[in-house]
Amino acid sequence: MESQHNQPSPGKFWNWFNPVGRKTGGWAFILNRITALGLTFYLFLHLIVLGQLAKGPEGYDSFIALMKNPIAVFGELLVVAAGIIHGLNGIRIALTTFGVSISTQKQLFYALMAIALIAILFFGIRMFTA
Amino acid sequence: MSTIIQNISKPRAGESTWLWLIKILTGGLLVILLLVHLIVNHFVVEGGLMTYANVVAYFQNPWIVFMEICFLATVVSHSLIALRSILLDMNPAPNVLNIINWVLGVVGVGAVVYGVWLALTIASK
Amino acid sequence: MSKTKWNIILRVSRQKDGEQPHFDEFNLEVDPDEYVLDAVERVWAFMDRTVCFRHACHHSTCGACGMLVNGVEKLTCITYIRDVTQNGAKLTVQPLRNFPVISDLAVDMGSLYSRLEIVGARSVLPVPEAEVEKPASSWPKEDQQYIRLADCIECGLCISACPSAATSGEYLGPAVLAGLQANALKYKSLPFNLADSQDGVWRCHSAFECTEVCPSFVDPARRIMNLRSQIIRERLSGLFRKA
Amino acid sequence: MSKPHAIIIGAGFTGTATAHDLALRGFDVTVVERGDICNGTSGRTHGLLHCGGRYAVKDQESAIECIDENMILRKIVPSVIEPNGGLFIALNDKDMLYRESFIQGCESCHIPLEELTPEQALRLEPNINPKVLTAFLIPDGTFDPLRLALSFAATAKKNGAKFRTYTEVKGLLVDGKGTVVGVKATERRTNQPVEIRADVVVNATGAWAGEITEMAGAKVPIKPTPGVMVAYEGRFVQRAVNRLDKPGDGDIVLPQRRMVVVGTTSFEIEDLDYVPVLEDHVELMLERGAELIPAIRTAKVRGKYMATRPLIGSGEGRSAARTFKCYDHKETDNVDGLVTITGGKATTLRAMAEKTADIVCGKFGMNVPCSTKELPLISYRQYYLLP
Repeated sequence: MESQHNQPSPGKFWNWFNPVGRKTGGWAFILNRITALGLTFYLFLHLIVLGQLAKGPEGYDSFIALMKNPIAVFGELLVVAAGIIHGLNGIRIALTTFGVSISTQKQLFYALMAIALIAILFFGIRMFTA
Repeated sequence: MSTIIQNISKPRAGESTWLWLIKILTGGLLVILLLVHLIVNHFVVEGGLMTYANVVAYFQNPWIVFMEICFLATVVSHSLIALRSILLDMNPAPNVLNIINWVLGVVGVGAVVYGVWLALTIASK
Repeated sequence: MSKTKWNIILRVSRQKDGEQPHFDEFNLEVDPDEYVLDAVERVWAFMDRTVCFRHACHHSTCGACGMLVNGVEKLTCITYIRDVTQNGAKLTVQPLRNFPVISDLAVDMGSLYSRLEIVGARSVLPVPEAEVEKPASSWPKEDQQYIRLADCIECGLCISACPSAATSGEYLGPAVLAGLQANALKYKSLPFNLADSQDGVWRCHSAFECTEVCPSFVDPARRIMNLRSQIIRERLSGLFRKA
Repeated sequence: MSKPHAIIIGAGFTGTATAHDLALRGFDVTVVERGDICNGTSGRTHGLLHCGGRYAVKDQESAIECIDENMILRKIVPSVIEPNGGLFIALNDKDMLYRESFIQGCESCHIPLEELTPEQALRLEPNINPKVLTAFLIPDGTFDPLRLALSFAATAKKNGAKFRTYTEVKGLLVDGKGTVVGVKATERRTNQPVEIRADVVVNATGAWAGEITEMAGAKVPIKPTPGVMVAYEGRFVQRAVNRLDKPGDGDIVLPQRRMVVVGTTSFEIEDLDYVPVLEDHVELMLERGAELIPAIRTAKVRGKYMATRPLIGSGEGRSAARTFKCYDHKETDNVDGLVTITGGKATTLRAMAEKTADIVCGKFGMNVPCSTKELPLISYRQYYLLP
């Protein structure tokens, strides 16, 4: 019984999400991909919603009114948070790709996430108090 | 030499250097554009574009229209290229990959055209 | 070395030819300064001769004994028991991920070896070219003549830890790209095309888990990033060459 | 008649080299191994591509075998060898007493050596003990044990040999006349019994040779003698460093990848299948290693391991002859169809295979010359590419 020598075990698409035993970098990758999927979904949602503008004031203004409740604002805060986290982590990936701070990529990630947290708090407070 | 060399020796039309460079450049650009977008649209502009009138007034300035379209093109290309590299993890066969390329291309161009149309219609109101 | 002995429960992943994996537990008296591989070998020797596991050199030069220890990729021959568990606690060993399991803890790394062969990763190379962190030029003149075994021991830990390698078998994988990076990359050669393909460097999504688990100073992440810069430079200069 | 079928028990150095030789000489070969390649003594050997210098005084037969094989291996399998040579260094007057006999021994065994002044030695290897009194440059080297065996196994596979790993031999199949005609084994992947028939069974299980011969009521004078080795992090030297003295404990430090490995000791054991790493031996390695390379004293221990050498015959530990012997049990125990090859050193694996193949071919009246001296081996990775 010769096992198929040259074939790796056929992976599954969702295997990229396997945090067991992973360290900072692995988590950053998972976080990066989840925020990316969320942002892409929101992007197209955002475009469709803005379509109301073409139909005149009623559609758009009623939609904005609908969005005033705290749950919707929280949802938008999640989108903002995802954007900030994904953006800052993207800087880390660009830097490391060009050889900058590869050996300190974990520290860089934590520093960027600290900045992200501050930005999210800033936007959060503004959004909930406006 | 072995089956291995057939299926990975022909570098499939994949995400070559250019796609990656576009992704990383648009990514870098987006970090600035996103912050500008968030701050300008919702905090600087009076009323935070929360009413139809604000939006129309905001879009009268042609520069704003141009900026928003550039932002849209950047974010759509970045996200679709990146979505494509995620789909590559499904290890699509070459013909499936072609379909993916086409679909993403059409969706991307469609979104930008739709955005331009929307921006112009608002600007003309 | 402490003479105190520990009693641990070694949970060994068992899988005989196609059946679903399950765990067998063995109570074992160990010395905390022993290695995980010693514990596994004692289970085979004294408790259950059907346990299959790969091992050869016992001092991190052959790359045969990579396993998941408590879920993390480890080279079990150099992993001290005291670093991965406590007295009276459990220690779980499982086969590496992303490779077909031959039996119990032994996996078939044929795909890794064949790809290393295809990209021409060198098993021995001049001493100045062996280490990534020290550029060749910084080596003293007389060291140029020496040849040594490469840092990469082909143990497969990085392939097991890599999220991209988990999704599909086509991705070359960190060890293979690292092996490729150690050779000077010639534009449009087969290795260059392999690296610059969707199953090459562009499938890497910077999780850095390969460098995290590499027991052998290879730093595959750094090599992949360097390989990317080389490819971008080659492609960009390729433009001007054509123009 | 069709190709005779040979079963080789054991896929260590001797087993894989014999498979390579017999496959070239027109045998169908099946290697049966209870674990994976090199999971016995061969995997855990020190890794010294021996130049024979250590045995040039007391055991010249082994020394000559080593230097000849050393030169052959450098030609046929360079991709697993660090060919950077070695040093014999004297650190005190007692060592110097050994100098004369060492020079004569090497010359009579045609081992090339060149004496260096302490300054020259320290310039070549700055990390050796500065108290070096004299040094000899000799053609030692280092190899990666698993890859050395895999190179032979891959080439054997290319020439048709089949490898059945994780298949443990439990007994020998014997016909009416008491001739061994195959093996009874357990396929460990499925725990199923399996029987493999063959025209000859070669017992290449090294220190475990006695266990196999017992199955046929034959005996081999094997004295398993384990030795402890300790690997330290840090490539302090480019060459193997030997103590200029008669064979003793911890008298060799060799570089391997980014490590140095200090070896070895010698002690008796009963249970072959698991030999603990004795703590006092490890401390002895640290002490002796630090004498040769002081930096070892502060180096981080990378791995502590033990390998059971198959010594032959009556001699006590160190003095037992280190050459190898091949027994055709038809002559020794009137059991036909079983040949045992054991003893010897890692470096002499090709020569051991040649002798075994000669004897096995003799049993079938096939006088096919050995061609493994010149034939380069294919890449060890091919073992995994070939079916």
